[in-house]
Amino acid sequence: MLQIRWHGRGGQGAVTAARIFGLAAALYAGWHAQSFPSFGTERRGAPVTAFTRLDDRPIRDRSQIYNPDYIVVLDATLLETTNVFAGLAPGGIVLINSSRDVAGGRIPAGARLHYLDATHLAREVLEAPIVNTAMVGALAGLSGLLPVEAVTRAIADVLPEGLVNKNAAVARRAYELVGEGTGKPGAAYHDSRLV
Amino acid sequence: MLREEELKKGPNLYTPFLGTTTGSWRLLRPVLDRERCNNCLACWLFCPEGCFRRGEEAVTLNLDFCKGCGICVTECPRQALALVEEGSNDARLLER
Amino acid sequence: MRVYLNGNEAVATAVRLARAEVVAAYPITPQSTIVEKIAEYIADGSMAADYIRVESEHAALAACYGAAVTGTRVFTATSSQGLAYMFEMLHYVSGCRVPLVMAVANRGLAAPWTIWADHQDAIACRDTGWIQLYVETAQEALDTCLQAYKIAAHPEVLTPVMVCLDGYVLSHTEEIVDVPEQEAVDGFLPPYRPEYAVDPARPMVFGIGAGPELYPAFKYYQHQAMLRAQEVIEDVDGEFAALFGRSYGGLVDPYYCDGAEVILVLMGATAGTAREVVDDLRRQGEPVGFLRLRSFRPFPVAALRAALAGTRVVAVLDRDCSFGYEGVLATEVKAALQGVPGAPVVAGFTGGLGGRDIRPEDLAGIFRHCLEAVRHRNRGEGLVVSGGWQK
Amino acid sequence: MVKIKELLDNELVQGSYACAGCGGILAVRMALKVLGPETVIVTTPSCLLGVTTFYPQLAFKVPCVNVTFPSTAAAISGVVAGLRRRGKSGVKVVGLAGDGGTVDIGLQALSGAIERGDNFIFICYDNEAYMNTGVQRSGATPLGARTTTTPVGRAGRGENRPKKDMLAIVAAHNVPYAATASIGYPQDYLTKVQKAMEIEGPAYIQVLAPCPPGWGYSSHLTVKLARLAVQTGQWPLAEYERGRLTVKEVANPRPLKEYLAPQARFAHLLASK
Repeated sequence: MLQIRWHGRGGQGAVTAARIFGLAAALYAGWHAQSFPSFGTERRGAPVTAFTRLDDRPIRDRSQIYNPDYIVVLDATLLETTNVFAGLAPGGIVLINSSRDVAGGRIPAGARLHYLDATHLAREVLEAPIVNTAMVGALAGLSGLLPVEAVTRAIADVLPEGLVNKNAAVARRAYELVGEGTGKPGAAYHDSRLV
Repeated sequence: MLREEELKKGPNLYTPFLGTTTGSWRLLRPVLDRERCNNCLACWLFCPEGCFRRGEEAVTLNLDFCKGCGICVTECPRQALALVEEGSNDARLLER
Repeated sequence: MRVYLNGNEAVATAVRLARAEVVAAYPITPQSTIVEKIAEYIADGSMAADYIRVESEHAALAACYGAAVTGTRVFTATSSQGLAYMFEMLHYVSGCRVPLVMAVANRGLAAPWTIWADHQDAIACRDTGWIQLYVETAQEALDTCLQAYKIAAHPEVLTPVMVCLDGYVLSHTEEIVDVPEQEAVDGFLPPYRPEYAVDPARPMVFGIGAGPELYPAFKYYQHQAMLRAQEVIEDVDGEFAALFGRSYGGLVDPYYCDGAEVILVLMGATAGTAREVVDDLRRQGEPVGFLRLRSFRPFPVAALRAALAGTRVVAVLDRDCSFGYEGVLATEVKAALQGVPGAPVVAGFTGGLGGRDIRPEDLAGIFRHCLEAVRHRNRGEGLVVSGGWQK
Repeated sequence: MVKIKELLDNELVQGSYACAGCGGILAVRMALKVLGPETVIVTTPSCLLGVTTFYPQLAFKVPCVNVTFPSTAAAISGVVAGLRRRGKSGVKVVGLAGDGGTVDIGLQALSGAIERGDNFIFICYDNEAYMNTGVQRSGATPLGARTTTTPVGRAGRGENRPKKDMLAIVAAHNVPYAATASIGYPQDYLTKVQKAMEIEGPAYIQVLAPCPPGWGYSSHLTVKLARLAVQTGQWPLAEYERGRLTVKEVANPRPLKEYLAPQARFAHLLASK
């Protein structure tokens, strides 16, 4: 089983990201999937977590996720207040939306850390700093868990019609930037400013 | 008593269903002097039990549900109604 | 059609497919997204229903009752404090034998304030005369809502049904759900046409008063109907399986109970976690099994006895407590096994209160604790199994 | 204006177990003569429910939906919606509740139903206390009245708060129609019922319905007291329509004593010290 934890702030779309990823995996990539928000009320601006589970057999475990294999951070300022790395499984992967190295020495030993300047990417493509779909695309590419078509189709299922095209585009860009499912860094990895 | 089929469907029953006529509660009974009645319908209107029927020239009175409250007597503007003791042989009964 | 839905969306989908005609509900976490979704369906024209925006849960159930007696299929949903607020109406609706369906996104009761899952809310309504079915997955939530309409309106049942799904753990968790075709649902669930309804041409009183000479008779037949519902729940589940290929065992849902020396009994979504744990322990050669209680009312005494009679220890995990005694389910399982020759020992565990996570290791711990007791007994002492509380 | 002579002669409620001289059942009987047989009644535990729908004495000749005490208006919303879905929107839905079931425990539901704008009539038969349970005070009990929970003694002088202004509360919902009435003025009362029937949306009527045992007077005086309440200025006949409140003027008010004197609940107010 693979477990993903998404960190964001209320209103940034972490819960939607968890859902898009799970839906893409379950409907378009042959996985069994489960996704859920951190249980509770979501207040705008407050730290929020959401979760996705993938497996190649039906997922029956209903307990919370304590040791994620992947951690995705939509808002780097969360690193100042939250231990976003908590419980990361050995050899786990962390993807942070940032244009610079904000983790410093906090990353657990053995973990792999990646950055994507999704805010910049989102401003370019969406003309708004909404990063959740970019981060979904990036995780798909980085992990090699999903083909990009699964992500774009899931975006079409989940988001309102008017938002689909641009979000699919930003997810695709992010997917390409992180290396197209090779698991190896793409060109614009560390500092992903698009020119 | 209700049948099993009725009981099985819950406490929802066709109405009206009257197990008794409440006229048996009455201690006093109204008597109507048809000569005095001008069919103004005050008694018909104000009787809580609907004991009066409208007639051509005067109301008629059915005591099945009459509880003897006396409102009709109080409200009759022509003193065409009076209360007598139930079962008495009050003279007013004879006048009728 | 395979769709990715959470438990609440699955319930709303079922209500749309059931062609509910009147919905009255009041917002409460974690139920609210059920009725939000229904409101959306009505707004976008995919569901032809009246949504009554009531001012309280008490009013929600009163409005549903009013609509139901006119002969319409109705729906409401609530949680926790809202269910508690409905308490008076719960009795009224079941007493009037109104076959309405309500989803309960189970949540603990204040104080202290909580919005997270446990079963205290619905368990506290045990004696309100409602059928209570607890589901394990979003798929089952959808399927059980459809089944519930059929069970409730069965002429020998005429009893309202609560479909209980764990707050958040099911209500807000997304997974694949196979949404049946409308046509197939119409075939399973024909339009609601009760034997009688509000009609000035044939006036009736709904909810007459009854004195001591009559009241017990109505209650007797209400009780009989609830007992009869056991068979109907099983039949409807069977009929559903024949049409849709999915069955939930009707009243109880045993998992590797044959030959088990320790069987865990619980209700709701924790069942999935329990199955994982049983698989694990079985792989390790441990004689453990699991039984999910699907129908809490009517309480399936015969089915429980059949599934549990041969085992040594029954561990019951309650997400509720009858303060001053023990978990309600534990008491009820004990009572069900009373008088059975060689009946297993019942050990009550209370956990998962107010949303406390029940992890696989928690359930494995219960199994190991009980297995240990069984082995201890084998050293020649009487079998005693203590319960526990997840603090 | 309704014509008394043209009212329905048939009785749509008859044979109830109401006390002799009950003002409540009279209020309901009168109203049904205007409402007619295409009516559904929604009512709650109250004297009315107890005396008209308790087996084996079911007195209504129209459908009656009983519900819990706080819920009259909520059940009304359900009945209205259900009838609409069944294509029976011509049927009038009429809530009947006493003052307790209206101004106290039923207030929240009534507020909700009025605010939703459902098409119904709500008739509060106001006998100014909880008569069904033994004459306890309600929010509609008038100042000074003796009830079993506002007794008169060395330290108690009966109800110490004025009657709740329910008409103003209902009017504040911007209701299409609201009125007070008295069974002592049937022409006025029934014309108001007629108006309430014709208006689309919620309509509220609070009708004074004296109670012989609760108020402590002889049963033949029910209508007379309902009239004296108006004539002494104790019960204004008011109407709230299209945002305007009108109150029928009492030309030559009668002395208050005429209203109070026959009623045991006010006896302590008149007793000489």
